[in-house]
Amino acid sequence: MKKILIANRGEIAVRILRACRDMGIAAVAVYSECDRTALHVRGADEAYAIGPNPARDSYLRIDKLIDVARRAGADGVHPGYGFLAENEAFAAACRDAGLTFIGPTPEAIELMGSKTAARQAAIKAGVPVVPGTVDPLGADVTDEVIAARAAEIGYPVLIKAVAGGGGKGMRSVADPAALSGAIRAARSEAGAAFGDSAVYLERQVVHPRHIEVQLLGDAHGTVVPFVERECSIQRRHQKVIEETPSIAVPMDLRRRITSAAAAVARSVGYTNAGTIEFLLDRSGEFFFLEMNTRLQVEHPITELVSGVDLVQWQIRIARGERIDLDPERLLRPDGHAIECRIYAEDPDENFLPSPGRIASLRSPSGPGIRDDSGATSGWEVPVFFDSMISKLVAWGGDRPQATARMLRALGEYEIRGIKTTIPFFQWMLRQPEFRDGRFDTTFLDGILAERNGRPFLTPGEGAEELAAVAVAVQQMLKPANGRSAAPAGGTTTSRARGGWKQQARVDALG
Amino acid sequence: MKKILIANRGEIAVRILRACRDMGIAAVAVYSECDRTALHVRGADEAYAIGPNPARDSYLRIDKLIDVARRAGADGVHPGYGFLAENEAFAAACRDAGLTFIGPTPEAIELMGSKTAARQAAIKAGVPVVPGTVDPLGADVTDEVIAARAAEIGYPVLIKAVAGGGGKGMRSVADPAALSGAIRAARSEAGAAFGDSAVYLERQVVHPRHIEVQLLGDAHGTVVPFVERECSIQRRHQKVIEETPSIAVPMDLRRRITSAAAAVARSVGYTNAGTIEFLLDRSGEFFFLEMNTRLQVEHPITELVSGVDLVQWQIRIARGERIDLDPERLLRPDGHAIECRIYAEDPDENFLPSPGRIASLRSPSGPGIRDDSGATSGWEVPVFFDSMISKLVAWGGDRPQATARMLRALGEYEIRGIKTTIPFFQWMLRQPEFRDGRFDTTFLDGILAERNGRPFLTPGEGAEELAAVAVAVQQMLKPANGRSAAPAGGTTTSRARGGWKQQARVDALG
Amino acid sequence: MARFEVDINGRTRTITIERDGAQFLVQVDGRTRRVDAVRLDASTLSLLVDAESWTIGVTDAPDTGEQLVSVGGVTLRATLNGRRGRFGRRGHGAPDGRGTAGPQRITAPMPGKVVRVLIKPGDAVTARQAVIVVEAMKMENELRSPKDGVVAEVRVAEGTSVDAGSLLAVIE
Amino acid sequence: MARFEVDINGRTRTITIERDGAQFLVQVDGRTRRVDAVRLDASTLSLLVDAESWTIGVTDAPDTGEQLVSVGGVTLRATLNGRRGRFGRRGHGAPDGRGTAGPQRITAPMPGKVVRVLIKPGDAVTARQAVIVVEAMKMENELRSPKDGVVAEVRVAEGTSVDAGSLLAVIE
Repeated sequence: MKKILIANRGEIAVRILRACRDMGIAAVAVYSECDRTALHVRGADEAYAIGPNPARDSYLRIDKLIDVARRAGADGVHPGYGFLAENEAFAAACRDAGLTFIGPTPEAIELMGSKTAARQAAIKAGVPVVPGTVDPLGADVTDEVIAARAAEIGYPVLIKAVAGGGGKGMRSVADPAALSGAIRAARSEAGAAFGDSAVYLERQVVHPRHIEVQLLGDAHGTVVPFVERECSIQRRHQKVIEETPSIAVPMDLRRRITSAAAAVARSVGYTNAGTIEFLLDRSGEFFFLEMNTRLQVEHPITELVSGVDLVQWQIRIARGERIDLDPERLLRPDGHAIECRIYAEDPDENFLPSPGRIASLRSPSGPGIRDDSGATSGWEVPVFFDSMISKLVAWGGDRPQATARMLRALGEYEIRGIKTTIPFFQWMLRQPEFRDGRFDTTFLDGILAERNGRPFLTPGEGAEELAAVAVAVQQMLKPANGRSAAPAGGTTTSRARGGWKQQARVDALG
Repeated sequence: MKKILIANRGEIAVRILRACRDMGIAAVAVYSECDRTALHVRGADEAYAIGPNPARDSYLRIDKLIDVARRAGADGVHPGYGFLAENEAFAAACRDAGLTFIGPTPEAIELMGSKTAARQAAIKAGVPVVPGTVDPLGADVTDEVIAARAAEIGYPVLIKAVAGGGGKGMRSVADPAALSGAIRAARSEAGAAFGDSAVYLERQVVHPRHIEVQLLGDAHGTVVPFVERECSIQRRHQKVIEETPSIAVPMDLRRRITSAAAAVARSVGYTNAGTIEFLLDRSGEFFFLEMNTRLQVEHPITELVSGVDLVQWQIRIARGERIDLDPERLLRPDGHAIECRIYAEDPDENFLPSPGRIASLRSPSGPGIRDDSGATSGWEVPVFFDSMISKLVAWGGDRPQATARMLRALGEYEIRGIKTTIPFFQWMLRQPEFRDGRFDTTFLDGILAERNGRPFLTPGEGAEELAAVAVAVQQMLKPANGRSAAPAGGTTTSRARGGWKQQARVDALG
Repeated sequence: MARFEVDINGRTRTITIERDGAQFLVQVDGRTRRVDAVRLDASTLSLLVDAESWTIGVTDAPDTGEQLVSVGGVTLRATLNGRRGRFGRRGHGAPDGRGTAGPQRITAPMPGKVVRVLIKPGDAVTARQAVIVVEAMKMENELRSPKDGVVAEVRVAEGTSVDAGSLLAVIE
Repeated sequence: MARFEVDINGRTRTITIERDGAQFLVQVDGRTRRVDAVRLDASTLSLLVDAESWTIGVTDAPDTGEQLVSVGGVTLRATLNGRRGRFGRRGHGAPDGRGTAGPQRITAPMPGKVVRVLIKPGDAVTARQAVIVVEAMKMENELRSPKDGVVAEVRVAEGTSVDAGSLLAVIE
């Protein structure tokens, strides 16, 4: 493979670009209008416009992507995550055009993309699944039939989109009376998001942890699982913090759950990178949830504790190489890694997206820190896509060290001009529940409901006083006031300090 | 330890700051006038001015530093590297002031700081040393006496400052007739740099590799060595690229050389972080060169292959903790790491320093990349200090992968407004000698002499054409021309591409 | 000597600033602090306040006369010398219920599609109650009432596409 | 349609630019390229040249009328439409011997101390020969002759402290 078309945008396009560079492979970017100056366009060898901003007119246009691949002379296509990453028609279109699709076969995407078929595959592989409907509930299935099924399965019940992912088209129903409305809402969301309004039902595991197993499979029959990832900190079914290993998974459970994951993948002849998601209940029982037939947002934490470059392996597998990783090593994490998804959202306004121009940006670095970002100073976060702008990842010898480094990196991160979720993470990582690992997938939504919009970081008296001083001093220093914009550094001689900073810092965390 | 004074500036002050944050320890910065807005001042909890810009009036003023530590209520002092890091009077002054000096004892600094005493310590520990003078040659020793000693030792001979380091006060003499002049130059340089003009002689090992062993020692008698570092790529005795492990050190040699290093350290009861430097000749014989009784610039590469945070361990050791690292693990590198020292220098102008304002800066990131920088957009590289602005470090599963990632990161690094050594590294890392590991400490100076100022990256026809187009287009887009500064992204439809970019890129490497 | 009045969170502080060489002596709430201040760029200050190091962002709020001050992860809204803009606070803002006297406009913070309208004119609403849901940037975003009050107007229907800044509803 | 003459490394290229919608058709050396250009900031351009993506820095040279163009790690000096500054090239520059007609001034690139003067008036020197050593930024820095020539003037002695831009010597 000499030239890869990256059929994506933002931070994941940059991530793939880097893997291409690291392998000496040329990278071709595509962009919709608003992404002309995005990092993935600036960093690519070549870049092609593919249309207006709505994804359906650009990043979801299979015809345009195949056409660009042909014009650019690309021989491989990496779909990233989201957009067409789990679209079997796209994988098939690549194959038909003589392009190597860097991912599983269209057949595997189709099979595991159907939540119900995936459940059947898991059952066949001897892996426990959550009790639920075996077949999809198409648009023609009546509410009465569904209600009967739900009653069999038992409440609380989850409605999920067959073609779904990322919480789209998902609803939890505790009260049978709410079932019909929830089905309708789930179907409409699923239809809009995936073009398929079929849903299925599943018993809702109470207070589950979301544990997932990354794996790689090659075309020669080898499947290797990696140390589990813990992704229980979710807001409305969207992961916001991931870590590996899980504090809740001892070695014997790790062996069982990774073996189960590999068994599912092997049973369907799975190739390339994929992730099997499980629910882990409080008794230590786990249930197959679904498979993501693509690279995950949270793949870097696995890279940091394994030393394996997953994107490079995706490419190597796609070009036919054999996996020669030591399976035993992959189950022994080197230290601990945590990821925070930095979104352009205002955590104190109910996580409302905060698109707009980034006035200035300084990323954290130093020991144990990796920032996979798609943003730069001066760049405008567009309103047309997901608001994630960066994956901030911290590695440490153990969990407390990784947490400490993440907090340090969050403090170093300077993003001006838009709101981000950084203050939320600064709050969250200091919570005793996080420190102790006492959380499940309902944890964050519970907190948010309880806080009801109360800001995470409340300025205290110290911070207010400091802000007031800053506003006044800024006024003094403004060049318009005819004063020097940057007075020469002088000698600080005062000995009287009142611990103002400490107070403001502590207040800010109140 | 609750609050640490960082008696340094630039990237190493930022590095120490990060370790303090990661450990929940407050950090106090000091600054000379030009460093008021430097990153280490902005990131510290507190910052104190300590005087005018010349180091002797600020960062070398023991009295001012101790005074700041007292005023700030610091209980520990980290000296970083350079400045007072290997000054036993400073370590003693800290001790006398009741401050914990984060480094070895004043006695160990004094002993190993004397190159001749250090040689004697090595000999006593049974470690081979390069033949040379046993005692320092003070200012009163005549040229005739020195010439006689040199003749005994054998040419080529090296003149080195007893108090030296970093190539300062060092001269190589192949011709006996040049000895007197070289002694004079070395003494004057050493006197100016260290306030001590005593020198000593050493036989110059022909085509040696510079191999060094990082170690940690605690106050309880434990000394642990780490995998060797290879630092043979030097310009005028200054390291510019370091890597670990060394391509020239097989496991049995590693065991011998690390044991030798630990033996020297143990023989002097060494505590805290230190590095023993060796020369390795072509036959695989190694000779003790000197010990650096401080943190080294290149410590991050050891951190990346060992997972150990050396600065945190310095602090832990200083507060009396026991080293509980597995010595066997420390000798088994996890992958490979390379460091490039990014200097504000123009490699195409004989590495002339290039101080000034950084118009804009974007640091590389992504898998395997760590950038320990002291610079920011808008900051001015001062003329008063060393011109190193960042240590760029790349990790990979093996040496080719680490090299590939380093090249990628160098390409991502955008620093405008000043010249840097980035283009030089882009050239160097592509040389067959580097790829194959065929180099020794004379390699780079040899290349530089041979190139005689010839630029490393020569623009080819493609690059010239592109630059011409850019100048013209810039003129078209200038707002003064009454045109839009940022035309909306349009559709690229041209199919005719001539591989211009590839050509320009290849040309650029000619 | 200069004198400023700065309102933050409903409290007015009087600040006097005196130059002392390259530094400032700043008096606030009866205490005097020695401040070394440098502008890092148009919207960023580096302050050493009695040696404590702070990097502080000061920018104009997009739609009010206020200034947004970022201090260690927290952003505060400050008004200098009583200068206020022509518009009130952002409609979707102010969940703390402060500074929300008079009718409050709820506007679309970004282009999107109204997927749910949870209120109708005349409804009583409480502060932070979700009133309209707009789908944008791949998420459903609940816009909340800025205060306790009554719905005066609803300007959109479910399914409507809206631009950034479009008026969606007014709470009185 | 606009026409520019750009000198780089002694060669003049004529460039014509025509707008084509949001893009440019650029003719240079007889070939036409389709260029999509966006200014990222005052000194940085993003160009897509027949789809090839380039980020290019264009800044004014500090002491000449030239422009410095950074292309993939290489910096070139370009002159637009024959516009040149009042001063010649930097004295310590131009080791390639191009553009070095007439007397060349060797100036201190930064403040420092002259530690060695290796020439005297009347000496013949060759291009890239070290002529003066200035200690600055903890290093001894050799300043080299920009061309083959004869030393016309030496303005400093060993041990002198010099400011940035100080004239050190002239080579004719």
